Amino acid sequence: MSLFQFISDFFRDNANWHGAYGIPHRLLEHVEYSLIALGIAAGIALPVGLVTGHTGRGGNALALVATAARALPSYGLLVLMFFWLGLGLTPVMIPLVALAVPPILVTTYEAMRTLDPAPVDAARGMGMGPAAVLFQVELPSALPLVLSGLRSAAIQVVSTTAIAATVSLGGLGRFVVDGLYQQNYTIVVGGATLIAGLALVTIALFWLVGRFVVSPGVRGRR
Amino acid sequence: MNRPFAEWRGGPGSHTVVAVCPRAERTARSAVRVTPGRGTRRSTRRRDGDAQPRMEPGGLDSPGTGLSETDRRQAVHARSRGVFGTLIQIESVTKRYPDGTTAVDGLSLEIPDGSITVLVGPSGCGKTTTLRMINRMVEQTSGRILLDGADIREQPVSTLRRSMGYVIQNAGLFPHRTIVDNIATVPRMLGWDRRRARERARELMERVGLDGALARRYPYQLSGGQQQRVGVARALAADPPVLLMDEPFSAVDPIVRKSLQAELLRIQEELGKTIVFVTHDIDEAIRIGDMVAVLRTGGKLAQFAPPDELLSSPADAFVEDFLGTDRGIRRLSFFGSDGLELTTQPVLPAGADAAQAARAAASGAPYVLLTDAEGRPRGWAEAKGGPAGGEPELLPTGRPFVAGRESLRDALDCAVLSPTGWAVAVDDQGKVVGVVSQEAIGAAIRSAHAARQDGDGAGGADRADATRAGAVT
Amino acid sequence: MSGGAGFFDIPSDLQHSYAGLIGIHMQEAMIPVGIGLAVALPLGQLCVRFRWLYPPVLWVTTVLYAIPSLTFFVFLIDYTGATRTTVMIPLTVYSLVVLVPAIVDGVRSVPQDTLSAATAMGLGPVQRYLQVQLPLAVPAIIAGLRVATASSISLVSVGALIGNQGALGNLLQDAILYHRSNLALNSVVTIAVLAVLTDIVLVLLRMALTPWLPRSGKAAGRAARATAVEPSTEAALLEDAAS
Amino acid sequence: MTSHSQSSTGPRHLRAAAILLAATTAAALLAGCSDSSSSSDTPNGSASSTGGKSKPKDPLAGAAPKSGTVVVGSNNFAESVVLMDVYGEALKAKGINVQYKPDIGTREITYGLVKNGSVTVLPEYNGSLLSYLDKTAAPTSIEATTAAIEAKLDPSLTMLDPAAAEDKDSLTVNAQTAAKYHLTSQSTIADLAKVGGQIVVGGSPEFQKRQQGLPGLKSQYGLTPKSFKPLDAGGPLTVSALKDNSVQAADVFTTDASITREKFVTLQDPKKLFGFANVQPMVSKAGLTPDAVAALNAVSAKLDTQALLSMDDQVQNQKKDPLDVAQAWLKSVGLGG
Repeated sequence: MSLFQFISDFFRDNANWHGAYGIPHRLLEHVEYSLIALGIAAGIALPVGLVTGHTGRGGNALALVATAARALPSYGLLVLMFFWLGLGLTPVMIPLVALAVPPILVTTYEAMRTLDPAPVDAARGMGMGPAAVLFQVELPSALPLVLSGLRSAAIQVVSTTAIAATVSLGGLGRFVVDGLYQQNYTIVVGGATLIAGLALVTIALFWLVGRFVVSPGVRGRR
Repeated sequence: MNRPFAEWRGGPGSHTVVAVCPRAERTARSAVRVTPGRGTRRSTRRRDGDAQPRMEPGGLDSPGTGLSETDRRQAVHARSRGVFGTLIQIESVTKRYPDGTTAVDGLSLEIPDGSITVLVGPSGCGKTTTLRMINRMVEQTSGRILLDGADIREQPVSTLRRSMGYVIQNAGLFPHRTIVDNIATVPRMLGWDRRRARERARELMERVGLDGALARRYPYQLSGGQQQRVGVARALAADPPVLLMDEPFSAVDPIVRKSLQAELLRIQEELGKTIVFVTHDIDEAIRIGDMVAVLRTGGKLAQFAPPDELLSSPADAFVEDFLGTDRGIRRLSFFGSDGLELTTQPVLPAGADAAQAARAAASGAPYVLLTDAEGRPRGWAEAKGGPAGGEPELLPTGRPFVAGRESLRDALDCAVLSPTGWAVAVDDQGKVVGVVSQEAIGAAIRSAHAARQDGDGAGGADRADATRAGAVT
Repeated sequence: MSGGAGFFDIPSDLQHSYAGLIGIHMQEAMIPVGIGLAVALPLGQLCVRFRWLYPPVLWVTTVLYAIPSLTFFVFLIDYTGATRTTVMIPLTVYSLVVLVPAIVDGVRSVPQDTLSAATAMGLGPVQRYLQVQLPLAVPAIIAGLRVATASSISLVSVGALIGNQGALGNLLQDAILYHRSNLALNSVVTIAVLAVLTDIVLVLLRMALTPWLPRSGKAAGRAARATAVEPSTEAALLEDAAS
Repeated sequence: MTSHSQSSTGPRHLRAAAILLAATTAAALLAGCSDSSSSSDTPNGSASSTGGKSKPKDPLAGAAPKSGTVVVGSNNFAESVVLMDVYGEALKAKGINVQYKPDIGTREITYGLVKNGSVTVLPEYNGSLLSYLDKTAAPTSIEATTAAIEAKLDPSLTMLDPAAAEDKDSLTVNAQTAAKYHLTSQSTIADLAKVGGQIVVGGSPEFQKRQQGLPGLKSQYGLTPKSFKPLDAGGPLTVSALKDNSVQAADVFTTDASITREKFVTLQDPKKLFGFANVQPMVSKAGLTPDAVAALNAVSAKLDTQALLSMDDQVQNQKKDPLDVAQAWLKSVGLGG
């Protein structure tokens, strides 16, 4: 298969493994951008989702936000942000965060909404304060869904971070964009393979995290 | 927990001859105790007094039941709470929601210490709201609630709630915590170290009849009934004086519910908590309540009385309707079978000689009850046939009743189900102590009603009951 | 022609008017969704019929969905060249993986009692599927369609990176080429508006197809919120919505 | 691709393959239908071995055009599009059937497309093209350049007459850098090479690999920059990066209006790394009639650097449509339709 040939050429080329343009460095850049975007998005969406889900208010507004955010093309937003903000990390972060916020927000909200009210009631009746109820009862039960929202966001961010390369940043997208410019299909396919691989690693990572942080009592029920 | 319904009060292995029907005894007590007024406050003493006769002969407290131990514990417990114990006073409390609906309307209740008070009524009667106002899950619009004479709003809400166990319909177990950690929640919140809290949790699992092997399981791995037991254990974990139970058993099937109710009564016997119990099931209310408050839609109190009184003299048509049609029969549960005149004449023990057989046949009863070597009933034989030698054709005896420990209702039930119309009375070992005819039971019912009427001067409804009960007979 | 280019003046090198670009864009976005639906319906029914099939299918869809569109495009260039087909194949796959869980959950959420009643009335398996299961699964299917169309419409623009196959996305290339930020704004806004309009059409379609359901409400909101997530999460959300 | 990458597990692999197969088949069918509706989409007719430098088959190469039409293409920068329009409109004015294929991409891509016949005419820049074909060539005149190109060009291709208009790649530094290292319009790339270790150079991603890029800068001037930042082909990314000093020097087209606007300094290129850069159409021999060749040469005869600058200015600064600009210029020189 020629596609395989390209991929193995890419990974066998020693030059691709060294220096600032090498795979390890690009991979680190990619992970870094993705983590920043995911961190910002989680920082925004988790509290908002928890609060709105907790109070049950703003569900329809969230639905609108989700639809609207889904409708925004990330690449287009990136180009637009480049025009408005120039080069740098910010114009890349805006579309990535816009991409990552809705899944986290929506799943967190839903996770909180679909919680069994009984344990919460019981916890309050035992004299737990609001913070204790949130962190000791609601969050542990909501965790599987919240994590799946985070995973959803992480996968999309990891995939989409590739577009950072179109505005001169690094990351694995660099291979794809450079390869397209240089008419070097080997690099293009190699980079694309790495991105897909990273996305799959992300799935695996979240699965692992789930194994460790989600109580078997909650996991077993699902 | 698998013991039959009526057993927990007496405990297994009791051989007492003083056949005290706990139900009747209990009811009689409540009748006295609950007479509205300040006198009810003294009720704590009743507990201590109660313990006495049971401990004396050591009969009921045969080894293994642990009753003497628990009673001592309970006595200590009572003392630690002061002489008068906890009492919840609800004083003209109203709860109105912003949308204008009134959930509770000017409700006043005195919830006696150390007993089970049941709030019962149709949906929308404000029973749950009332309960939730006691631990301030809901804040009343007006009126006040006193705990031990002090307004509950005087202490921090978390302190208040931690002093009250709270059990709800679906148990509300924390799905992410193991059973033992669920139970240990409040002790941990109170700052107990993990080991002590877990030890306490395991102790409580045993108390509520849960296999210790379940300790490391998660809630989803338990049946509904088991979950509910965990819920009760969790509420009891920090040994709170008050237990609030919001329809705790309504989500489980009738058989499990019955065993949970029995378990609750057994635990209550041991611990003597002040329990406020909400249900929509009047049968449950009557079965477990020392006092029953019937609420009507709109959050108004319809009647507050011991179950016996509720059955005998419903305050109005609403309560009467709510109680249903067979309250006469049901009320019989509150009459002990100890007053029944048992006869041993038609009983023919195994290996009896011809003379005995002849005497039994001549007793006037149409049938003779044959027993085996251990004295257990074998079956009824026709008195007229009377052949001492050959084996006669036997009619089944049906379920016998335990004389003294079971109620007149059980005795009547046995008689009605018996093909001969005679009920067989046995002792706790299943040994026949005598037989009694439907007529004799009917007479006993009538005299019990009369005695009760003399005792508390209850209204004329009693007679109607007696008549109805007689008709069944 | 005036000198300065207006907001809707499309550079001549794109060789289409604004309306033309919209047409191409919708074509590139919706054909994959249509094919996705056509494949997902029988596949979903198979997953309902053979329960063991669903977990692995869900797993595959999650993995497929994790593959970045750019990767997908780039890999396909090897087979289909830098053409519109290359853009539409990944979009078809994405639609498929979004729709399968939606359909499975939708059909599964039809109460067993309803199915038993249908069987008792003498409906055969096919009739039962067409007359009972499918109509009752419409809300879930439409929820899936909403996810699929929204993502499809948005992703077409990435096609601009591989040989100008991005329809409205090509405006982004031209924005860079001619230093015309208005073109980028036009592209983003138009794509977003198209996605929202399509979404509204689908909601209206759901209302028309399911007159027995409340006009708005929890389920609808939940379905809308489910549009922001990947398939297995979507499945989890829909499952919750059904329960 | 899923079917390959997951071939380890049986059933899942099969299912994924089935999904993909179904999708592929269906999409291909529909794509076939949609072809007729769009002129820019061409069927994948020829699978000839083209383009790639050592690959038997290059997937990034395009496909052949419909017969009877002249396909005029352009690279992915604004001036190339204007030139495409200029040459294309001139052909149209002669009644020749023209199809445009704009913004195709970099030379690496467009060369392959002209070679395999899917593009007939492509406005090229002679020096840049030569450098792409022959890294070592250093011609000293326009004629020599054309000759050198023809020597290396694929036999199916030829160059038409070069225009006077010139637009070179250049190494241009921003104002800060010029001030810091005292660089003026008289300075050479060699002057910058002295401080090369502190300089970040920007350019289109292919600048990193092609002779008229980092390799040439190193071999001709000994310039090894601190790092390279991939931008675009003299577009807004490049201008922004120079402006905000995230690169100190970049590949900018000499006709770019931003050079004067932003006070950038273009460095002298005495070794002619960027060589001659006269506009010169590269054409596929088989695709053109003598009439068409004459029409294209007529355009080249009129096209000078001033005209090019003017047209660039209209497109990039005045935001006019390149087609309008091209038509207006053709009319002004009497070649319009």
